[in-house]
Amino acid sequence: MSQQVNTRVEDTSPVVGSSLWQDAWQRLKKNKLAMLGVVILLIIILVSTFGPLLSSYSYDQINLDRNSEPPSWEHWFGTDQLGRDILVRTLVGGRISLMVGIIATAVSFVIGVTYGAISGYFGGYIDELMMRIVDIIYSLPYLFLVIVLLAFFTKSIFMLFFILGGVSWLTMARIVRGQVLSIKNQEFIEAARAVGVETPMIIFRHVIPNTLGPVIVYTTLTIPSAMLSEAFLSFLGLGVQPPLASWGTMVNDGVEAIAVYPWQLIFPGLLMAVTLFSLNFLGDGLRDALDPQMRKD
Amino acid sequence: MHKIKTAIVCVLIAIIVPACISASAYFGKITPRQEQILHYSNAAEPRSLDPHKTSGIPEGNIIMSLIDRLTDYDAKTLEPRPAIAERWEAVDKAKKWIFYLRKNVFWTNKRPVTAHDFVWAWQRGIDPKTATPYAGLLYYVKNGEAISQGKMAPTELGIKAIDDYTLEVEMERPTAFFIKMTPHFVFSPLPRETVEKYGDKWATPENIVSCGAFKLAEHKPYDKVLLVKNPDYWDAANVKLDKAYFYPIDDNPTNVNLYKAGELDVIQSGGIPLSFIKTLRKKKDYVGGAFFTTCYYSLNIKRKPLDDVRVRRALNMAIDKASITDKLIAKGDLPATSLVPPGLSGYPKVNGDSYNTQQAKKLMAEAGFPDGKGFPTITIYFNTLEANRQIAEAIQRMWKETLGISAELQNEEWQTFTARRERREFDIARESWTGDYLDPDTFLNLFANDNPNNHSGWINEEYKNLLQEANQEPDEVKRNEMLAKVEKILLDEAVIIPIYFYALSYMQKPYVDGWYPNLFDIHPLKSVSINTNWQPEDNLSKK
Amino acid sequence: MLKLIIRRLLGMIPVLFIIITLTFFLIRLAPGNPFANDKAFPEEVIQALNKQYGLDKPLHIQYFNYITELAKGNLGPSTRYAGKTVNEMIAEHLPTSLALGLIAYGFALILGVSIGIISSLRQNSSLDYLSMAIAMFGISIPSFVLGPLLVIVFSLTLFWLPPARWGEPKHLILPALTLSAIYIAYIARLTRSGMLEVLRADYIRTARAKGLTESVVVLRHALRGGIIPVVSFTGPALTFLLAGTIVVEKIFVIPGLGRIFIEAANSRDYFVVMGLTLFVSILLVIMNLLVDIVIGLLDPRISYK
Amino acid sequence: MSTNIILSVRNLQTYFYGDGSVVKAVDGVSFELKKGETLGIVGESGSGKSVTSLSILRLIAYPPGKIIGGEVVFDNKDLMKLSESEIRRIRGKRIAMIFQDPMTSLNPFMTIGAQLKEITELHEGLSSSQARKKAIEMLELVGISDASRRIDDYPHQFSGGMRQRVMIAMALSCKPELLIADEPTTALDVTIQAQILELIKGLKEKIGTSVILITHDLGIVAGMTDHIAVMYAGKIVEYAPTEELFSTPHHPYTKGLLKSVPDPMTDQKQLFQIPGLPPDLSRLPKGCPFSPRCSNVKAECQEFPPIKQINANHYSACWLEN
Repeated sequence: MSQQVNTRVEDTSPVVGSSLWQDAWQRLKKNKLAMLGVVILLIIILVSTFGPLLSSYSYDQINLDRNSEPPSWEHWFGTDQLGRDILVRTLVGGRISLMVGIIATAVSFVIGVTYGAISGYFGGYIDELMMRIVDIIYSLPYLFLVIVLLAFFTKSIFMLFFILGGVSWLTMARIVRGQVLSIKNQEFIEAARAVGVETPMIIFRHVIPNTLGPVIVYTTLTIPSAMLSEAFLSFLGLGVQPPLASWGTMVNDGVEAIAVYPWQLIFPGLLMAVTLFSLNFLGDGLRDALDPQMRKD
Repeated sequence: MHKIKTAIVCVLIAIIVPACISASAYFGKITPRQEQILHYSNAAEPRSLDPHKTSGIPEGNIIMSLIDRLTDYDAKTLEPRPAIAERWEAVDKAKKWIFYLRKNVFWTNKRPVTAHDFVWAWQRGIDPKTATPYAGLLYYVKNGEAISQGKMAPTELGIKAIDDYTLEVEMERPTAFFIKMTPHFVFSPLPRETVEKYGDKWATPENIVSCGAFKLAEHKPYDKVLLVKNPDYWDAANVKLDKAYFYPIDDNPTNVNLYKAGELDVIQSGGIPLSFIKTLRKKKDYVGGAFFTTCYYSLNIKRKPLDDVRVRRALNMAIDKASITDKLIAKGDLPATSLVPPGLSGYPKVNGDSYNTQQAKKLMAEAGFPDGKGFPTITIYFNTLEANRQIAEAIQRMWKETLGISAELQNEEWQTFTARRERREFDIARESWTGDYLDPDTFLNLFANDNPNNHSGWINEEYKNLLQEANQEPDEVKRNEMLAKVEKILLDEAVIIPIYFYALSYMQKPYVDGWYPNLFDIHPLKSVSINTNWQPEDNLSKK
Repeated sequence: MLKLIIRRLLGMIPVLFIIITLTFFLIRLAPGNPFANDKAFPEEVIQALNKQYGLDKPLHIQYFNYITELAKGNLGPSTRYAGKTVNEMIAEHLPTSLALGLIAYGFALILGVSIGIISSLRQNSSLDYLSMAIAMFGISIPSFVLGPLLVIVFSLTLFWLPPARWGEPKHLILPALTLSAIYIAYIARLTRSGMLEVLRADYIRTARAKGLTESVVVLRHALRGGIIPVVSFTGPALTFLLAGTIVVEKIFVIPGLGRIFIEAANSRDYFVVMGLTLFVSILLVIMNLLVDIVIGLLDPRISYK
Repeated sequence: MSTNIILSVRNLQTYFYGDGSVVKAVDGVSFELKKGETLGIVGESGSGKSVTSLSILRLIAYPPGKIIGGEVVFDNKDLMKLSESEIRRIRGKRIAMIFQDPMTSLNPFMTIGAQLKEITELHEGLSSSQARKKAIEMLELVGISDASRRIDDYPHQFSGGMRQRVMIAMALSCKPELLIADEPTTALDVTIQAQILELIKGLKEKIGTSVILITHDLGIVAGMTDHIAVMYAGKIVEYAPTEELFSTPHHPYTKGLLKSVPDPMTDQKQLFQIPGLPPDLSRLPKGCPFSPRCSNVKAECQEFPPIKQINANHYSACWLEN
């Protein structure tokens, strides 16, 4: 028993941060739904990365004689209106959508959390100014912002991420700011300040980790909206260019044919939905794992 | 998890079951309305109901029912039929036209419609202050273009009232086909006192004074326009409809849904989603036919390697247009090898290059790009529309397979795209053109060099001169031969790649009578009626 | 409280001014022009039109003129709809958007809060998982998919409701449902997490120890605190419900501000885009202010001094 | 059962489930409380004393907690067998509770008055104005000055001690037969602690209620209680009249606790501390749960010790007694 006492003492000595994450990971592993989400996500990533290599069709192989065919043994997911194999296109589209969802969300996460934390932590005029800037960007007509950017800069994948992330961080910043405002006067922050921890250190080590719960929930909501925004942006000419497709654009195109060729919507839509569900389960699990209040005594 | 699965299965069933459109002969509800009321899907919210403030088809549909012109389109053939003008004659090899007006035509404020109403209206139309989008059609009238450019006063326009009921129009040059233009709404008469009194707001339900078969009863922007029968119309006895609703519906699946539910009687052509066509074509209430539109790719001949006519011809010949029209779009469009669509009586078929992969490869090799080697990547620009994209994707693939060249596709939002086209910042740009009057000139003058709709950068004096010469030829047969030669020049130069001629494609409830497919998709409401006794054929045969 | 309102309203003036300025130049930078047409108008006509709308003057003069007119409350003319002013257009279409938005928000609030409460009371039960799965479904399924799905089921299969159009109460249901789906989902999740937090609070245990019935405990004691995150979300949500209805308005052919905006953007109807942007910004500020006031009423610990 | 016994708890078991493990927070607790008496329940945090008190009124949240066995007889009725509405009629009216943290135990969104009023409106059927009058009365009783004005204030406008007074006023509004005070003073300053304890003591006399006082601080119970039950790892390990427990503790754990109370009379260099930490209730060692920390471990301690009666009122669960 005395051994156990010793290990407990050792437990607290390493950097607080890493033990927070280790703890969280331990708790996450116990969450069956979250782990199911992780497994499904891994499968989807693997299949969309390597699946197309195994298929005898390529994503841009047109066969006008066999357009809009329902699912069959040859084409498991059916064909689109140009007679291309929807299975392969869905898998290839998955690469793009996953990348878009994850990178755009990461951009919004990094900018939004940092911005919101700084704004909330410093408060006063800085907060006022920073939040008014958010209000202003919020109010600008997004459509024109994109059109103008496209007119003046070359279209590229970076541009896509820039535009997608550049908008979604606004809400994130607001959420984080709200959280920070409510925790910044709590004892542990004051304690850190009292012992002379430097401000950036306080923000990144103490403030931000305590806002992660709502941030993660919002993040899981950002991914679907990024994937759908990508479809909107490809309407404006940014985003994937044909013959490539993404889940967003496939769903967008499929809707029109929903009553006639439902498979053109259902398969990419379903894969997207499964991905989003998995991400959501993972997000909920992560939130529970990171939320100190949820910890069992 | 199990419940989620069940939920997903339920949703799938809900999607798939109704998707199997029933095998009946008609699409959706076919019980005839019991009133003479028409519900029409009219594509877009009218920008204005003032004939001088708009250029669109949706507006035209309404304006033409509100205001009678000298002539009106024949519901089937679109030939000009007497309307306010009882008869007319061309004088001096069609340099001058005399119109004799009916004496029993009245404005809704009871004032008679006279030749002066035309004079004032046309002068207003050409006045640069009015900025009439369709002013171009008035350029055929004497001094039209000069007035529009501000070099002359609008009163100088070649139109005058000889007396209250005789109108004389003098043309800039002899123009035999002018009469084919006169049903167009830009040639409407206008009630001067009303327009002057209310200014921009004269064409609203409260203010408008009109003289057509229908009156404007209600206009709720983005919701509906309601027309009701004009009891004082000169030909009121032959007008059967009591009311006509025009709905500004720009969402094609919604059109189909509303039609299926019986809330629409007719969907305008082009209002059906592409994906529905294959299924709907089998229905008896689907209407196809020829349409006066050509879809083509403009080639930027100022850019290498498109400055080489061999390259341009090779690109054209490598496209299997028939497979695009028959397999991809499959709504009855025709593969195009020329600019002017078929269907004009008397105009001979002009043949440009047709699908020929061997010849295409040969030309490409001659131009220095055997098997596409050394050919730069070119970009096809098009405005965002699924059909445009699918066609471009097919063409991209065909060029790759036949010529070994790679083309990139770039869709753009409509304004960005038109701006790019205007600045000629493209290799290849998708275009389509719909004729304004039933004459080859409405297509051929596109490439007379000063036309703002010619984006190719191609300028050819011979072409321009021959076209002008042909247009002054009063003899129809001779003129058509001359025009065919003009078109051949364009096709030999391969300035454009004609892709296909549009087909009409719409739905019309079987109980709607007097609505005929025609090249313009224009349907004078005065000939339309609802057959309240209509029954499906099999019911009839049982009786 | 009054002081707060005045201060906030005054504070929004510079923000609005910056928004106007940025938007003005942003829109003008976009390629295209209000008189671009499928069939290009003759050059003379374009010049005449530009002159008519004052678009022939240098940009800074145009900007100055716009601001001057704005100060008089004049949002300018529409270049697309001859004879229409932006003020008229907003007045014409706002009631529609308002009706749709408020009903959708009503749906979202009632359904979202109920689902959220039930879910939180049965945490980790299958009912909870099912509701949250449905909520997630609502978030994942975009309105342009949900709308047609609802139409297929309720209009074209069951024939209960019209597939589109506007004017009668029966026209409201499907678009409001489509529009509110994502907000139902958001609100359900927010309510659930808010309630879970509150239900863990000591004062809820106190309330139970007093012998209060479960419904009193939940509705009187827990809901007030649990619903605060929902209220914070209301401001942006209502604004987007009013202005962000483009897809739903298109699918259901509803004459609301969303369609006006997208049409104006596509046809570069400069003044309409400006006017609507400005209108929505003001709405956003007012909504946020209202939200702060409501939260202040809900949570006595917050004071505005 | 003698009629002057107001509450009798027998073999109460409350377990918590989660993460695949079971926490036996309360595992076979039995005790009795005589009318008008005060019972102290003492133990380290995590020993199950709060769970015991919550279990009496069935306020354990399920999930994760569940009362899986035992009886709680109050007024000849087993509370565990009552319907939800029957137990609700007892809560607040006949058995009232005061909680540990007055900062969080009052609803921050409702005025003090509203929170006080609802209990008398519910149980005594008072009208709104009667309830308000009663609430002011109660606030005055617990020593809140200017009660008629402060009744409309919100909890955050009160200090901690004041809030605990409000809690007491609320608990005693319906003159309950039994008051369970769960660490009522833990969160308060020492001077306030004494005031609150005095208040409870005084009101107990006045109203004639029986009290269960739960605390980890033996010092507090000394002057307040008639009997003391010492809890460890979900079980009562010693039960005795207060004075006897202080004078002749039997269980090694009780002895440890007593030793760790600072005694101002003796000049202690270092405060005594029971070695080790309270056990993890989901991984209890076999046998006596205190054995890992006990200085007198014997071979028998591998087995679970039976409860031994030392005299009429004194029990202890330790092998040392055998």
